[in-house]
Amino acid sequence: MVHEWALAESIVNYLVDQGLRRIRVLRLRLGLLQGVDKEVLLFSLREVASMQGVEIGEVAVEDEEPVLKCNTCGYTWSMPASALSDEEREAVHFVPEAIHAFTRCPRCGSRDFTVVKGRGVSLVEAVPG
Amino acid sequence: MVHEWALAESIVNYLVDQGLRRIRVLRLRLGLLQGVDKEVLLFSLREVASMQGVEIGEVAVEDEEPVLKCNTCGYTWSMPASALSDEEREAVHFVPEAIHAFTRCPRCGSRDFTVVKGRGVSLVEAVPG
Amino acid sequence: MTGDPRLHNALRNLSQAGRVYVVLSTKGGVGKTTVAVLLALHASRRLKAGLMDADLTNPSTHILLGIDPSAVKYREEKGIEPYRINGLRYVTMAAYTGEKPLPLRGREAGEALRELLAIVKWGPLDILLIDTPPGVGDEHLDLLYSLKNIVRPLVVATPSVLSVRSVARLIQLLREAGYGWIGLVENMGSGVLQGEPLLQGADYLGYIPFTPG
Amino acid sequence: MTGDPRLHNALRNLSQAGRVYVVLSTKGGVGKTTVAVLLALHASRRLKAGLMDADLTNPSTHILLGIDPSAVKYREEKGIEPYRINGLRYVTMAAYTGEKPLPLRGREAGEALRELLAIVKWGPLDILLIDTPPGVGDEHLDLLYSLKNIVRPLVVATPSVLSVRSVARLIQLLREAGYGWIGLVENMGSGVLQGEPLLQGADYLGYIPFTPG
Ligand SMILES: Nc1ncnc2c1ncn2[C@@H]1O[C@H](COP(=O)(O)OP(=O)(O)O)[C@@H](O)[C@H]1O
Ligand SMILES: Nc1ncnc2c1ncn2[C@@H]1O[C@H](COP(=O)(O)OP(=O)(O)O)[C@@H](O)[C@H]1O
Ligand SMILES: [Mg+2]
Ligand SMILES: [Mg+2]
Ligand SMILES: [Mg+2]
Ligand SMILES: [Mg+2]
Ligand code: NI
Ligand code: NI
Ligand SMILES: [Zn+2]
Ligand SMILES: [Zn+2]
Repeated sequence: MVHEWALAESIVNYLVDQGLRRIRVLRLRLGLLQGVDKEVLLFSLREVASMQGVEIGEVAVEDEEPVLKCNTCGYTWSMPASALSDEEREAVHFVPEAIHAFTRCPRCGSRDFTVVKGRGVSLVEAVPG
Repeated sequence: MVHEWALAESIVNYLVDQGLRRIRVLRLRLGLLQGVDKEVLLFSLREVASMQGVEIGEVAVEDEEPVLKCNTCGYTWSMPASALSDEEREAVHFVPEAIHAFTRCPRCGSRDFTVVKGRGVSLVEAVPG
Repeated sequence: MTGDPRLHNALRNLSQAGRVYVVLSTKGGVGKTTVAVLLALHASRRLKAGLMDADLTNPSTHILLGIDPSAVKYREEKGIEPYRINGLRYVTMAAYTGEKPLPLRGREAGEALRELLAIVKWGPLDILLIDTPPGVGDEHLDLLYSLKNIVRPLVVATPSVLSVRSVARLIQLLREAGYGWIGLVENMGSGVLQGEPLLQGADYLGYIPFTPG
Repeated sequence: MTGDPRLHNALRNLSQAGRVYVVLSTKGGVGKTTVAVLLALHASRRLKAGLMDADLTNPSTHILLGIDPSAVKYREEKGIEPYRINGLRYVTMAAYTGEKPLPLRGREAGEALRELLAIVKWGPLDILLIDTPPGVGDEHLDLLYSLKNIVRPLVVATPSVLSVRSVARLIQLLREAGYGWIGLVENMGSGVLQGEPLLQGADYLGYIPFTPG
């Protein structure tokens, strides 16, 4: 099973540790920089939840386009996946911060930038019940 | 003149570099952790602005109580100035991050906490005109 | 444990890794990487051992292991499986960034380490060595405070006054954080640190002499 | 320059400090602090010289200077005036935190350095040495990118393979950032790095031999 399984595990284990075993609505944000496979993530989430005895009702996923901001000149830009080679995209898929080895600010060339939006999987809200 | 002068200089020099020489309203936030003297800061702001040929109309200052959040256990607490010795308070006055050498999370003792609000002087908005 | 799901998975993944040692020193160049690699190679002869290079912006374990980072590949199996060098299970950021510079602000280094800790399936191990950058930054605060119940600090010091003074502060920090056991390895020395009063808060484990080349 | 007013003041303050050298190495323990202190003391005999310890979480320049950090006081004069040791103007975070451990996440170390850079009035100097922690973190990114027009990188390396490989990455980063001059000091060596192919991107300045004690 692909690595998205571990991303799903992180969410379920967090819910378990918070004592949240019955969730009515789970809201996730999917930053597209990481290029996570949404179907596989949702499938894994169901599997892991059932294995851990956690009941999840609706799962709402909001996609978020990546936005990068240069800390040197303030320029912001969105990071088209096409801008990366296959190998680079795979590295970013596993560890999004690898982007700092592959990309520079298009305006001033600085490597000092921040992924302000759209990094990867994040848990927005877990509505119990 | 006390060091608040340099805090005022930072704001005026920032405005100069942005080409903002006539400001109708300057909105500042004054995080109380740093214990900045508001009167001296505003006095210095006027002086430095006039020396640099920057006209500032109204200056609106919003005080902000410090809130600290433990990255280990999630506990949040407000930092009463009384909790520090005179020497510690002076250190925090010049470099607020010195707080990490003097304080720990009251609940779990961790030194891994963040000043989420009320650190020190910050420029919120400069309305030109 | 704070609200980051990845730390909750890191807890599970690391609990499969046997004794987890975080190799530390506030000082650079005292031999953290050398000690981490030596211990991991030594352990891997008799035990199921792992080595993780958590010095993400300046990884150098691959240099001491003599391997080309582009050869390091991870199989995907509900996460990623460490790369095998003979018996040693090995993970390094250099597998993804090679010899390219990777300047990261502290927050980003912490994010990257949490991501790796959440997805690497160490599988049943007896011992895991985690090499870290010098200093006490985001990576160390996550490991030492958020994963406190799972890691054991292994402090490396050299007999120099700079190293002793700065490691003394680190030991004080670890004791205050509640660590009952703080391993101390004297590197490039001949045993003088055993009696060093400034380092009494740690458990002296022995010394590695200066061995050029 | 981004939206942080303190960096705009840092620009003015540092422009009063003559030639500003940032002493760097991705590796720890190569001799950054030793080189920074030696150069500052040497310069202070003939020139108006300053030394800033930007290794805020693990300051050690005061140890090499042989002074007790609690003796370091700054006069307030439209900011703070550096402490004087004979002719040398000196600023260290240790004046505020003494020998206490100061664990900071990268963002906070960057905040603290920006605060100091904004308020320290170096006054007319001929030369300023800034000692930095190992690696490339928030502090370095601010100095090397946001204050690019005002600082000169001084890279320290030792002849060891670990140091050479990691400093080569740093030099690549600096060249790519547009630095025409990158000073290289070989420490604990005997001149072998002058011809080192991996370090050709830098301007070799000389070597300091290994001098124990
Ligand atoms: N016991 C030793 N004898 C001789 N040289 C050593 C020894 N331990 C480390 N070194 C050398 O010292 C330098 C720093 O070691 P390293 O493991 O990279 O330290 P750190 O990881 O703490 O920065 C390297 O060049 C390494 O080869
Ligand atoms: N030229 C030298 N000869 C002998 N020892 C040295 C020399 N330069 C540095 N050292 C020692 O090496 C250690 C690391 O030096 P330091 O300046 O602290 O490096 P860094 O600041 O890069 O971590 C210190 O114990 C220092 O005394
Ligand atoms: Mg190392
Ligand atoms: Mg750091
Ligand atoms: Mg140093
Ligand atoms: Mg770092
Ligand atoms: Ni995947
Ligand atoms: Ni003041
Ligand atoms: Zn830019
Ligand atoms: Zn806490």
